[in-house]
Amino acid sequence: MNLLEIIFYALSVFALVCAIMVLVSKNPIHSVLWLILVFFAISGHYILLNAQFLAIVNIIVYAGAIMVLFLFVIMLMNVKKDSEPQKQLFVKFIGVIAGGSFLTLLISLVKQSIPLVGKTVLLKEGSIGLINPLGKALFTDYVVPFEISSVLFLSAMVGAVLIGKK
Amino acid sequence: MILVSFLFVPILAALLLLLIKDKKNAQWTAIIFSGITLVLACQMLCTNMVDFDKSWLPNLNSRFTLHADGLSKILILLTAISFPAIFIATAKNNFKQSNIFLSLMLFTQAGLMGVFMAGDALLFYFFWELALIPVYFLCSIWGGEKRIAITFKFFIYTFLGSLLMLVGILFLNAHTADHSFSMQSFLHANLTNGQQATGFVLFFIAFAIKMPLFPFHTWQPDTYEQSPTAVTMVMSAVMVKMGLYGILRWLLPLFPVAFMVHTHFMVVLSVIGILYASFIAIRQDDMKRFIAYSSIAHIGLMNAAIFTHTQIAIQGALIQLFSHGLNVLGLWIVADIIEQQTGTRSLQQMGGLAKKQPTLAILLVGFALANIAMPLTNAFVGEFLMFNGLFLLNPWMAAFAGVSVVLAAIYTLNMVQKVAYGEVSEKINTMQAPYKGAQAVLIVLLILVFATGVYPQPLFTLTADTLQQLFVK
Amino acid sequence: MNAIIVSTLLGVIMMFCSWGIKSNQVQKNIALIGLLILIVANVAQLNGWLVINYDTKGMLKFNQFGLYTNTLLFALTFIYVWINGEEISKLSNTPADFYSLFFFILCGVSVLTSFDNLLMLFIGIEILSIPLYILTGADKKNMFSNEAALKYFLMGSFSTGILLLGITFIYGATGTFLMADPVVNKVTGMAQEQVMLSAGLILLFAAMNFKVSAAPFHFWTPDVYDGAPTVFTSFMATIAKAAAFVAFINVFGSQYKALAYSWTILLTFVILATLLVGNIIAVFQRSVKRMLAYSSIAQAGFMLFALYGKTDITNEAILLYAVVYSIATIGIFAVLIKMKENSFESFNGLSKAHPLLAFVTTVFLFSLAGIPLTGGFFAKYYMLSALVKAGAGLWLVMVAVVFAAISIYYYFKIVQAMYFATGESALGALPKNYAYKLLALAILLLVLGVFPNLLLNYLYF
Amino acid sequence: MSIQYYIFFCLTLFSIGVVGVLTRRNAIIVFMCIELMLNAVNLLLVAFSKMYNGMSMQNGAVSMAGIDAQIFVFFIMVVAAAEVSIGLAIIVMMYRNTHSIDVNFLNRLKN
Amino acid sequence: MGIMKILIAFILLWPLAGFLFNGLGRNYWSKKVIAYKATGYIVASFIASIFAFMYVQDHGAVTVHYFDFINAASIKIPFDFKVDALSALFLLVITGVGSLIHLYSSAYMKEEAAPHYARYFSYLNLFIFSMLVLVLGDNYVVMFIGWEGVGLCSYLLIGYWFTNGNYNYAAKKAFIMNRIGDLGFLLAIFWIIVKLGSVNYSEVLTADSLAKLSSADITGITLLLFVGAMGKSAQIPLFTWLPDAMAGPTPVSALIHAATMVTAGIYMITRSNLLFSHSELTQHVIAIIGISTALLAATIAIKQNDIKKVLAYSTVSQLGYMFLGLGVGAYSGAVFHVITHAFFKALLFLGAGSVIHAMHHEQDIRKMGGLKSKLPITHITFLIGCIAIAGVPPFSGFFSKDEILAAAFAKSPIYWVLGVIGAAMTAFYMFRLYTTTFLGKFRGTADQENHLHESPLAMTLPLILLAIASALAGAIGIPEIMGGHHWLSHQLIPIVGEPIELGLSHSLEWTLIAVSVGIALVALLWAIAIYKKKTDEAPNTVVGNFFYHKWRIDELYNEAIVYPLNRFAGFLKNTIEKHVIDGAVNGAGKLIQYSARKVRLTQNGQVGYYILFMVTGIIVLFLLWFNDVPIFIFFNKLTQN
Repeated sequence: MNLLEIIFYALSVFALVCAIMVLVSKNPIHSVLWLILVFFAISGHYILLNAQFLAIVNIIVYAGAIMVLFLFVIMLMNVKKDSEPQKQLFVKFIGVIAGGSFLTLLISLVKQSIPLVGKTVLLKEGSIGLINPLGKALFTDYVVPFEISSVLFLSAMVGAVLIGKK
Repeated sequence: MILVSFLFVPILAALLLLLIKDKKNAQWTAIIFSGITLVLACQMLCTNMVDFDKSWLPNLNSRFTLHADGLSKILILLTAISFPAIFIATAKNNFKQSNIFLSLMLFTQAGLMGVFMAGDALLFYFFWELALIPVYFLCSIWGGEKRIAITFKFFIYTFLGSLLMLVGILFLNAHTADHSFSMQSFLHANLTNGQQATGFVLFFIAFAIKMPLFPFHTWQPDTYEQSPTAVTMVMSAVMVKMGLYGILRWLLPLFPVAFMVHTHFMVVLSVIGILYASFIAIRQDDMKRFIAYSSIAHIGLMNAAIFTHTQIAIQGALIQLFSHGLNVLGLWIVADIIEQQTGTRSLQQMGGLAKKQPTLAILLVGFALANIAMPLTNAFVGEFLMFNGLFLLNPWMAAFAGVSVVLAAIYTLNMVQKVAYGEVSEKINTMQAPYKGAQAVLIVLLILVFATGVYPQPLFTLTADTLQQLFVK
Repeated sequence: MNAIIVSTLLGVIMMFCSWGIKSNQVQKNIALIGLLILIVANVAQLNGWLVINYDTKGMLKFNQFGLYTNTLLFALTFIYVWINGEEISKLSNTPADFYSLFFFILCGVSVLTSFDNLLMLFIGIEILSIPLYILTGADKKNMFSNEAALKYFLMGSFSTGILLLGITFIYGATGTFLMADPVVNKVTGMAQEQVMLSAGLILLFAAMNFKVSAAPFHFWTPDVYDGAPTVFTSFMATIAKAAAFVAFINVFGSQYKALAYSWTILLTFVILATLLVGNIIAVFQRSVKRMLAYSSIAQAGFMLFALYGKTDITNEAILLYAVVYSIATIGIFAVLIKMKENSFESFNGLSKAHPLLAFVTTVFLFSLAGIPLTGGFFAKYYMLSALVKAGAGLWLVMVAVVFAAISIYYYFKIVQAMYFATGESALGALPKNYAYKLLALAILLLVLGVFPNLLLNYLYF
Repeated sequence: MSIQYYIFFCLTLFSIGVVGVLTRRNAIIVFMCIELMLNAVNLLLVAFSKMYNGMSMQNGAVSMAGIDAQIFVFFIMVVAAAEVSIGLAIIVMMYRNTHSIDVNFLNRLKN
Repeated sequence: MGIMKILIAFILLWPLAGFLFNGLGRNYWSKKVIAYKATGYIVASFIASIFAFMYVQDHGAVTVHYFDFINAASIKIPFDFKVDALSALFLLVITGVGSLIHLYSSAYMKEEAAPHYARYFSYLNLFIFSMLVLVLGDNYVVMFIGWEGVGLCSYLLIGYWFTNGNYNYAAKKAFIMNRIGDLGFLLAIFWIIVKLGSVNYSEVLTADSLAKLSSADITGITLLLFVGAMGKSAQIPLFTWLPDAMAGPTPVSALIHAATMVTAGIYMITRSNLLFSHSELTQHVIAIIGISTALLAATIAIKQNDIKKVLAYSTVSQLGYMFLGLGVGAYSGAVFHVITHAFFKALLFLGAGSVIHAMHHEQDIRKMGGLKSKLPITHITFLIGCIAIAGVPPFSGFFSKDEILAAAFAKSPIYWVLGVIGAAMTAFYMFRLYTTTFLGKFRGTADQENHLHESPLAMTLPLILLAIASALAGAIGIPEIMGGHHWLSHQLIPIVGEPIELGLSHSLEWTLIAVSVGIALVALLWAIAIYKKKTDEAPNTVVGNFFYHKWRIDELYNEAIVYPLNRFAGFLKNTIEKHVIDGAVNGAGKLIQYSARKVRLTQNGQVGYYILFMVTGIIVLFLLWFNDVPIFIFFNKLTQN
């Protein structure tokens, strides 16, 4: 087991634990904070995969902008930790069972998949995750979706205005 | 071209009627236009060139094909006779918005005509539904107390049947060489026995519900009871013939193997149905329901006859299609006159019609005789041939079905006794002389009943070509 | 391409209209003119004229079918706005915002009819969905509208997650997002080699089923259709849904073969569940709006037949169905909007209060029920025919027609209320010419009911 | 590093998100769990991208294979951002009307 | 040929014209015109019949063709009529007796209002027409047309007084029982068509066709034909309608239910004798049923007190005799009895009518008595009728009855013994009737006594003519041992062949005659002796009661057939139809409603559940996709076809 693998496992375990903490925290603010930690862990993974651009975007956009937005909203609403009535145990149990079986199913499928056997992920190497090639690709091959996604923002903007104003 | 006019004239009249608000004018319009149809129908009997073909849906390979052979002609004639007769006979009935009523009736006529002429399966299905939908509105708007629920049941029931037929049409279409809907390519579709059975069942259910054949018949008495009588007349005189027509025109030629396989089963089913309906008719107190069950029994016999697949029986069924229409129409008109004047349909409350209104009673007895197939009435000719065919298939079957001859006498005479004989009842005592138009129609019908009963040969000549087609193969 | 560009531009123009132009009527007219321009632009592309001739690098691919679908959907939007303009204005001081959202949605529609890359599918679906979330919640003071918006949003996002997981799996199996480069060819051989791809396709299938509200992913539909302002329900149930269907067909029309045999089983399951849920629950409903929501699920079940197998009439079938269903639905919702309440009773005696409106409503309902002489018949007919030609078992067709017969039950409840029931109809004030506009729609349906070719011939010119 | 481990990890993360959606009643937390799911997908995409990149690198020259997945991730983030803005707007709007963000509070529309 | 075509058309169309004129003009013409017309038409028909009879005497049988009734699908049924010795005889009897009865009716029905009077005569004319079609038809279908036609007329005439519910019931009963028989006839016709392809007598009743039929066929056809005859001619078990048919006006009973219609069965079997002779089984069945009916009816007749009922049971009994004759092969004897019976039974009925007329519609013989002096002509003619039916030589009944009895003895002495017992009972009850009615003291009310009067000429004239015929008609069939040469059986040779040689010695025959006549005379005198002094009160012995209540056969039929069928029909209507068949249809609707209520619960309004269902849905999709899930195999099978 080399260092990279140790880092992979460490980050993974950390991410999973944090993710579970998101679920179990009673206080929404704590959930947000745990989620930010998950994002950091995932960014760590990106760095491990040498996807530097995504790692930074993830931190800036997700952990920075989006999660802050969440925090603001939660604080705006002043939602206390007991304001959320707990679901019944039974419902939780069913939820866990459903999620669990979903997971089991997909994992068993992946295990069956012969083409994946022996395929490895290139760690730390490769240049595709760097800003330069990504930028090039984005503004040559992917310029159409890039432009079209602007429509998405426009509509989100109009929508936010529509809904937000009194 | 004359065939197109059978669609065109009623539809034109129907549209015209939407604009005519005045009741009298509306009635005259309906009578005149349906009279024109009748004249055209008579003219058609004398002409031979009666095909029409035009492109319709090229994507689907469906063409607007109309075709009339003896079978079609005899039913077109029946339709053409029925409508003016109904319009005249029910002219005195009170309907709100009578122009809409008549308009819908004429749409129904167009649909019926179309069904009897269509040479293309998709077109056939179209007309099949066109004949149904106006009836739905007619019954639901102008019907009796429980009309909405009853008519709805009738509509869904028959609609389900016709949808299954649509599946059958699709199925056949997929198996034709040129993926078309024309009768000819359907006839040349090479079907395995299993496929024939599938198609057979799909088509048959639609026809059986329409006829209606036991045990698919429960919509019928209720609907007849609740519908305005003019509509009931259309339904029982003409519409039920759609099912039998379908069997003769589509089922028999398209699925000969499946047809032969099912012969005995269908005959037994029909015979059970005949006896069943006859027994129930004995116990009916409601005049309309009575005629309904009696009609189920008669239709069952025709179905049995067709399924014997003997020339004699099918010939009998062919002319019985016409005869039964006239007879039942006559019975309905009499029933309607009584109901309109007395406000009751319960046989218990009637009696003494022969004393109060002898002419009407005589007419009633006349049609009752036709109903029990007295010799020299038209029904005898048909039933004689049909029973003969049944006997040819299986003597026991004829014997069992023959019991219905006795049962028919029982229930019909029961009815006649309760309505016409005995002391004059309170309700009957209020009766006036029937409206002259209705009476005239009844007399004409009765003359037709006896004329074709004594000399049925023209009807045989008319349907000879169909019979030949069915048995030449 | 023209449509995407023009619709975006028009969306932006409409955005600014809300500042400059205060009159609702003028805003509506601008939107209508914009739609005409959009249609013209799109038809121009159909005839080979492009605003910008740009190589999309395999992102979009424009074909006859997609462009013709665009035209029809734009035309439907035109009809929709033409009829419902006043009603839209009632929901906000600045209806132009809604119009701009419509144009953005139409941009998404154009993407969905012509995408050739799973990325574009994703973006297209999002462009379609996000404005819909907003439209659902447009009636801000209304709790039902809020609830519907939140539900729609949460479930929509969840389905986006599923969609993305599916796309990821497909990528994992094939290494490409391209549709033009059939992913199927990359993975061949044993079923086990296709596990990854199949799993991805199943997830994608589930997500697309969500978008077209097929069971068991239909749960959002009744609540959202019910809660959303009725005008927007009308839009969601017609144009948005039709676009989602076209996207669905674009994905699975060519790709499903990776699932091979089991594809039919999955589809059969979904179709049966959809028909069952839609038709059966609709029978129970007391509210017309909610009934129409379930009926929309049921209709989706019918439209899914187009996926059964790609034959030459599949395209015709889906187009005819989408158009006819949309016209009828726009019509019936347009009538419903003018009712003071949504119950069946509010239709009581409409035939006396307003015979013309009752007649057109009848035509719409007949069309939805698939009764001959209305376009709905041929729509259903084509679907069943596509099913038979794709070699499906006849039993499935029979089940479908049985459900079609059940659907009569709930559609005709309105007909019965209008014509046979006594009582005062809860009809509100009607704008001038409103009934005649609807009559035009009804006549359109009747014409399509006899000559569906008028619509379909253009697929092949 | 075997791709399977990445898949397992990401699926687990995804499923935790799913479980969160299923078990929590706070609309914001549900929404956060959906974000968690998207992040899991993102990581998986990047992993696949690096897998294909690695596969083509083995054949020799510097390859851009797999870059499309990273672009895709970028778009997912973009869309997620747009979605968050709308989602939070809706939640806020709803909170203004009901003073609750409990998803189960919202069950007037049913049957 | 040509002249016969016109003549036969005349015979047929006169009554039909009478029917139409009287029926349509019932509101316009006076009673006189109606009566003249109706009677005149039948007389015209009678005259034409005489010409036809003479023509046949000279030229033999004639067949005329008018047009094809049915000519389709390989069967051809023409409207052909045939006059031969048999039908010519029947023609004369029908039109002859018919004319007299029309004449009689014109007076008897005088009290009726003009429209009803016209109705009565139009029915009567229609009956004559139908009966003529029956006997003239040259094939079984035309016979069947007449066959059903007479049934219809019988129905209409029995129910002539339609306001009376019981009369209607009797009419309906008559029609339905006839219909049961007709069904047998119809099936026989089908059998003939199926086997021989034709229904014309000239093609069916030939040696060639016999060769084509197996013995089972012949037995089947003849038995079914006999079922038809049973219904029409009131044999066990279908005889109960005939006594009830007395509800009609008395002349109707005379014409239809005594002289003509009820003998149609005998005519039909005689016509088809070629077939019947070839089935031993059928012949035995006919003979046994015939003699049983004769005895059964006779026992009942002994205890009846209604004048018409007695005559009705007597008719049934005499018909039984005729069938006995047919069963033992004495076709000409049967026909002979038909003719003589037509005369004397018509006479008796008309006489009874005259009595009833005088008694103001009193029919109970216990309230009569001593009418001898008040109604002299009626009395004499009635007495002649009684003697004739009792078989006292040289009246007509003696000859015809004797011929049957002789043939019966030749077949089996048991038949003869039973026949003689029947003859004795006949003599007994007829003279019981005669004595109670005409002899002794008048037992009615004073009012009735004051109004007693002899009937008008229009009524007595037919009585006198019929009495003469009853007395002398035996002349047409005097057997050879009495020095006659039996004109009738010679007439019938073309139809029934040479008379069968009975193989009885002359002395034996004379002995038989002597015994039977002797027993009849004893019974006759005994009856006079008993009933001269007293009348029959309500019977007090078990057997008497049993006979008085007509063997309780009506009750038996009601209990065993009518009620169960009625209950069965009710069961079908109220249970099967309502709950099973309609229940299934409505149940389908209810099932949908029910499942709607249940399925909608999945839509519970909570996002968490919705997403849970979605996840489950995805899992299900995956499971379906796994090949080894059972549901997969299920769907697999479903989709394969």
